[in-house]
Amino acid sequence: MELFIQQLLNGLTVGSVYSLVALGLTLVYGILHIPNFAHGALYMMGGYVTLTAMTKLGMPYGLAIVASMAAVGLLGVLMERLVFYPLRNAPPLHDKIAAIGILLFLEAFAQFVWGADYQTMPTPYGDVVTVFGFTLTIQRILIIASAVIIMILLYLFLKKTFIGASIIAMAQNREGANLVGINTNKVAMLTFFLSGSLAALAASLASPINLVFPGMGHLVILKAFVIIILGGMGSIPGAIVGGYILGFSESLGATYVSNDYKDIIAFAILVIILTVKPNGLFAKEGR
Amino acid sequence: NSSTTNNNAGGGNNNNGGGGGAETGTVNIGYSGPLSGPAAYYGQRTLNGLKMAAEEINNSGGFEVKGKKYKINLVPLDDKYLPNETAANAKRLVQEHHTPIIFTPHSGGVMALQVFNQTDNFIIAAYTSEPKITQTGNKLTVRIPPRYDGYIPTFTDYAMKRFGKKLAALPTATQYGKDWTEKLLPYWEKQGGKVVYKSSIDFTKDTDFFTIVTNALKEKPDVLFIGGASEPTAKVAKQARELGFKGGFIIMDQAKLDEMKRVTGSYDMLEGSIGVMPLVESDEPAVPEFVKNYRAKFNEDPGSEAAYNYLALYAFVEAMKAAGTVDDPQAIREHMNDGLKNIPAEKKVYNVPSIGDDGGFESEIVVAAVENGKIVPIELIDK
Amino acid sequence: MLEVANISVRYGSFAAIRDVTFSVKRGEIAVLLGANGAGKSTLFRTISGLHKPVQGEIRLNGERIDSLPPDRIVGRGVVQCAEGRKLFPRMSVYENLLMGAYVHRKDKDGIRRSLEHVYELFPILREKRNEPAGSLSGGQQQMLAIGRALMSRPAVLLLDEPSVGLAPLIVEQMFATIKQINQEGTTILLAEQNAHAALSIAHRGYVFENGTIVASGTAEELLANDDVRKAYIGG
Amino acid sequence: MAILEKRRLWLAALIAAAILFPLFVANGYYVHMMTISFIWMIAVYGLNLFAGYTGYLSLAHAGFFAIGAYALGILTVKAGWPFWLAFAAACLLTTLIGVFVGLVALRTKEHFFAIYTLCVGYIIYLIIDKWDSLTGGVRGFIGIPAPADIGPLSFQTPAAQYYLVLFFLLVVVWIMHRLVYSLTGRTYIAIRNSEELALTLGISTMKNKLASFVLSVFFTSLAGALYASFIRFLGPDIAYVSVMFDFLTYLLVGGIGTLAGPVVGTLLVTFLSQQLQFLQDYRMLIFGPVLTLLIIFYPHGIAGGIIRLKAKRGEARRLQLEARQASAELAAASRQERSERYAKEG
Amino acid sequence: MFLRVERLTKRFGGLLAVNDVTFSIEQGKINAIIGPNGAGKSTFFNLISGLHRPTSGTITFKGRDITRLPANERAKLGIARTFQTTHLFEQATVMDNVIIGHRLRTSSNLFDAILRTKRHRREEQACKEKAMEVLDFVGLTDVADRMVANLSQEQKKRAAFALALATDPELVLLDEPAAGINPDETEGLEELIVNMVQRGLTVCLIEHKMSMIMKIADRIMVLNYGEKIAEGTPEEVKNNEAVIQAYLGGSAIA
Ligand SMILES: Nc1ncnc2c1ncn2[C@@H]1O[C@H](COP(=O)(O)OP(=O)(O)OP(=O)(O)O)[C@@H](O)[C@H]1O
Ligand SMILES: Nc1ncnc2c1ncn2[C@@H]1O[C@H](COP(=O)(O)OP(=O)(O)OP(=O)(O)O)[C@@H](O)[C@H]1O
Ligand SMILES: [Mg+2]
Ligand SMILES: [Mg+2]
Repeated sequence: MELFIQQLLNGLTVGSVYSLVALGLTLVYGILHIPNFAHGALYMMGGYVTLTAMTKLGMPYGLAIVASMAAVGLLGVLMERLVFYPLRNAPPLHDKIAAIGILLFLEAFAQFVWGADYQTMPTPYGDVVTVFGFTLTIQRILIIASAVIIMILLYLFLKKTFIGASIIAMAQNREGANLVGINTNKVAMLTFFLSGSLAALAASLASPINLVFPGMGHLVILKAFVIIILGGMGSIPGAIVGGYILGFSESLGATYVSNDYKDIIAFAILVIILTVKPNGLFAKEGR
Repeated sequence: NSSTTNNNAGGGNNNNGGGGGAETGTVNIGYSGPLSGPAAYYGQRTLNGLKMAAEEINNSGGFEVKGKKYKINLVPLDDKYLPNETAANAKRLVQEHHTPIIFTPHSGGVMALQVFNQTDNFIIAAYTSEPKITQTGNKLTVRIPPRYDGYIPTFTDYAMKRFGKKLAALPTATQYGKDWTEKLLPYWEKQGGKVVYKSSIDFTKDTDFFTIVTNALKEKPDVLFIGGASEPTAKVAKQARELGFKGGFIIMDQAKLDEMKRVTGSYDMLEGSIGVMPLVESDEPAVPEFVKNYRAKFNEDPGSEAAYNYLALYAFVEAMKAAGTVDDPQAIREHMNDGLKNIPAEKKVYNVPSIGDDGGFESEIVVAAVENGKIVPIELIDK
Repeated sequence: MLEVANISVRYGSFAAIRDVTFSVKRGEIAVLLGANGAGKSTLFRTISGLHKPVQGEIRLNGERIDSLPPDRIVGRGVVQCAEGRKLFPRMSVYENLLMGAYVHRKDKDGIRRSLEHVYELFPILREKRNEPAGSLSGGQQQMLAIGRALMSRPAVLLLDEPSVGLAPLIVEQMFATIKQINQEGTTILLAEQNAHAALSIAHRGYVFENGTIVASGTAEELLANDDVRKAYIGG
Repeated sequence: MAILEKRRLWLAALIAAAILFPLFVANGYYVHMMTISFIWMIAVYGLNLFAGYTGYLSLAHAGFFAIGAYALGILTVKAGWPFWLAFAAACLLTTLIGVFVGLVALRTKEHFFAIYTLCVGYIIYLIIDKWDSLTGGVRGFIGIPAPADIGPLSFQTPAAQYYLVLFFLLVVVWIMHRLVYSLTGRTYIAIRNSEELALTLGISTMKNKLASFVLSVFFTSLAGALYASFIRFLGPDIAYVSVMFDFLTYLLVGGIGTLAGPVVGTLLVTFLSQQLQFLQDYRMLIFGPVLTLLIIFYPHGIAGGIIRLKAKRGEARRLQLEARQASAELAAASRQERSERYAKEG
Repeated sequence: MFLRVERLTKRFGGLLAVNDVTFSIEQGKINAIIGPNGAGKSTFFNLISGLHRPTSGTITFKGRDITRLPANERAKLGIARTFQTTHLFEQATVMDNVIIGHRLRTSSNLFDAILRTKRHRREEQACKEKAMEVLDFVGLTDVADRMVANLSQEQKKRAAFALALATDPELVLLDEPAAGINPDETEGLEELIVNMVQRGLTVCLIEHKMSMIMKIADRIMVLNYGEKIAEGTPEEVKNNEAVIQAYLGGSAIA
């Protein structure tokens, strides 16, 4: 039982990171209807920018995260302007490949600027705390708490503000959004900004428990894709729930089935769910 | 066969000393490894060792074979860790650059090359510990890294005596890690130890190691066997400590204690670790100079990948001298023992007295442990 | 109020609209008649800024709006209820209406009043306010589309074939509603094929063929015009 | 007719060039690159059939490629089967797996299908990576034999292997050609254009999609088996998404849904990426943007772009013709009118 | 009995889109369905053509229960349809569209295609002939080579007819064929529909243009809120108080 709860906590930590990454991915999917294969690269850039802000500019951790969210958000906007906007009327395959091009570029870029080696991100929250006999570090509590707070804020933003609703509206009918006076260009940029920021936040939170390196995006991106189809592509609650399902299935699968096969288990869950519900858990209704 | 010499090397990029007159020839040395993508870091480190050796040799005026001066021109190509790309690169290196030797730092690439290296006539300088590559009877393969089974008795003995008999194994999920595990665990059990947990961590896929470390620790091991690239290995050690682990670590030789320290902050967290002696702390006389130069050139501490490849290039150059040819791979391979012997003392960052019949370097190994926050050398025991 | 001068629009090499000039006066209902493919929707899209004309000017109260982006044009009070409705299918009816008031998003009171007004015009929308728009029938969606356009309190309302696919009873109501909206002070430009009904509420009409205006006049004049009767009213 | 003749001529010239290539190019590197490109092309044709003509993007094809390759390796090395028997069995086995995957995966649509198959591909990769005892795991699979002799034909030399692969490539192209212009091909295209409509027209979309998917998996497994016997060493990486991305890149750069696309794209991209080798670690710094720009400015790929250009010219010619005809009619009409008037006056 | 639905019900969440409708389509006649927007007319078509599964009730076609049959099987039995928003293969020529329409009457498969068997050649020919025949019937021969996307609205409607006819149907379901078409062109479509019936087809028609319905329909069913509220000849329906209340309104026919 004790082990079970410790593993639930572990699953919660990873699940939080996955959810944050998947949220950004699903937002962009909702608007542009493209799976952004370069999202993992944004995650990676987030890690590096935070690290650089801390080590080179001497910013404290929190400030560095904010700076990184802003910078990577802008990178997302740049991506939208330079690549996805020109491709908005192209067949759906094209943006996928274009995204791959960006991914290759950003990884090479990171290697060029920061080198190919592993780097460590220091955190002021490295202390270990034991709650009811379960071990956590402050960093891990921070991950879980910030993920939950961000999710609530995002939900409120999308549901309760006009600007947020404009993102949803545009996801459903771009021209319709235009006709009620929404500046669709701005919304697209805003969405990419949010998506990039979320990726940067996830990376900045997760890096202290792992490492920063050019290939770090690969750790999360495939799983993020699993999550968003698990949840029903473009669905916000789907991304959150899917993230935690994957986090738990990994930690519990590794514990009670096999560590070596835990990824296969996670993917098998996906296949089973999609076999039963071909449009994901939170599939959208309506015509 | 066409000649491997051509005046004024074509297509190269390491041409120092620019055109030393008509009597200076150039030997092209090929390299194919991961220079982009997730494994690029590893690929570059192996390449760095070669670059440094080549530069040193060229700066000192090249080397002389049968009265003729030669310089080295290193031709590195990226294969993204993919065997078919390695094969294509090798074809290109042989056809367009006439390289008698091609370095490659991964077993997949080596195996893809072994299909045709004897017909196309070039030596594979293999930086991989995969035993199979020297078991196939390929006559033109040279395996550079040391055999890791030499470490096992010493590691086992030390860890078992100091901490206890229960071992949990959490090595990296690469073939190297797996081979290590397959050698270590039986030995551990033979010495009366117990393996309480065994799994592997895939550093390219796992975001967090808490889950697996939790699972390993629930079996209350006295010793953890970990290893892989230094930095993630250090993270595993750190998280084990965070989860309350008080025992010792056996660290697979791929990870270096000094590099791990950079992640953990100090040696305290690694107290009781036994692993390979960090190059920077080694007492081989050639090491300080090498470390100094390497730092100056690449702005980081060298690891064994760089050092072994550095050494290997010197060995090949000496072998060419001994064989009296720069373009006959078979003759060069036959003179490898002479080559190893003739490496100048100030370049011997490791002591490799000989090459086995199968083509594997037979290195001497040095072991160290962390005791009271300091690196101390540990005497080798024989099995 | 709304003036369109010498506008031409192309789709690639195809000239959909050629040198069209007309105007709508404040408080009027003007109707554009024309067969399928005549270019009515294209013209509407151009006024709304969804297409850029290759030549010509569009002016609202004397100010040029043809180079503005669509959202700014809505901001100026030129709002379109487009062909194909362009609703947000997975948002509820209520949310759709709310989005219609996007340009007035700061004015909470105003939004509430507009909403009441729309619900009065189309009671069915109040009934279905929590249903997703995508689940409404064709006619209901049409009402929602008009309702959404009204939410932005337009000065000029462009209605692109609002009667398409509607039941006769509803068509009748729809035209009555349009008239009512107009009487409440909104200038209306209406594209229709149902010429009889349209002209019966309009002040002025333009007949569109193959991308140009071929006839124009007051509603009475057009109704009396034999050619127009034959082509667009039938029987 | 003339156009057809011209195309035939071109095709014949191309095939002749391909056949003569190893005779005139002594450089073993080029022959090697060509052979491996041909193998990629076969795989890309598989992808093209399903993604380009039937409209479903399968991202599991690298996985099928790997299954074909590993099956050949396992059957020859571990089971000791004769090469060609193992070769056929490898393709068959992969195709069979394709049937099962298709049955489940084709319940999903559009992006779901793409990502679903991405996951299937990843599962295949993970299984190859983890199932050490069968596949050799991360260590890789070693010792696959070169194609066995068929009667007097021996495939030991690089040139012979080149011709073998070329032969299979030509067969695949021929099949694709036959298919695309047939009723079956039109049916696939109809499904691509609108599945709902196809369904109400009485077309069993599931059956057709499955057939197309399975044939496409077959092509890809064929490529995989050829790869295994050519490179003769296998690692799990050939099932990884990056290989899938390579296939896609070849297809899109060449032109998706065109017959020439896979050939053009594969040649161009491999050539480009080889040419960028001098950049070493930073070649992706150039290659990535080049790829993205190609997609933005040549959205239909090279082959697709050329076809469109031609179609446009054809359309223009047709319009011209129509205009001329119309004016001729007008002239005729006015002539008649005039003559009528004269008749009246007269 | 040609086509009969019995107690057919379709529920979307809480909404009864079609509620307990029993109705027969008579062979060789023009059967019309009218009703206010949202009455469930299109849903009714979707149920008959197999795009939706009914919540309850049965559908029998020529004595066979087809309630659970997938859409493509129903098309093979002879049920064809058009869509309310014209639905064609936009990126193909008219000819190619219509050829595919006849595909369900052919049986050549992948191998026939690759080997160019006799069967394949025969069927290809048959499809082309069929296509020419129906294009000729709807009057689109001269635009056969045009891309559908470049057609006028009315031509698209005709193309949709052609596509339905190419399947060799016995029953054609037409969902608002005259929507978005001017009066002149509407008359042309009326003629076409009448011609279809004269050639032995059965038509079931949804339309809001009352002039058209009253002119050509043999029988009318009226739906309101998913329920059948009236059924009969145009004359009967026109004077039915419930129908006037629910649908036709005061000045009924334009
Ligand atoms: N996106 C487009 N690309 C190319 N041509 C187009 C496009 N949209 C419309 N057209 C063409 O432009 C012409 C005018 O179309 P438009 O939709 O403006 O006509 P309309 O009068 O609104 O007709 P309808 O009654 O069908 O709504 C038509 O010939 C149409 O085929
Ligand atoms: N897929 C669906 N999901 C949920 N509700 C639906 C769906 N399809 C139709 N409905 C609902 O069913 C009812 C009947 O719709 P239907 O489209 O059949 O009406 P209709 O009679 O064809 O109307 P119209 O004349 O406006 O086209 C409507 O209230 C509609 O909102
Ligand atoms: Mg229109
Ligand atoms: Mg309907």
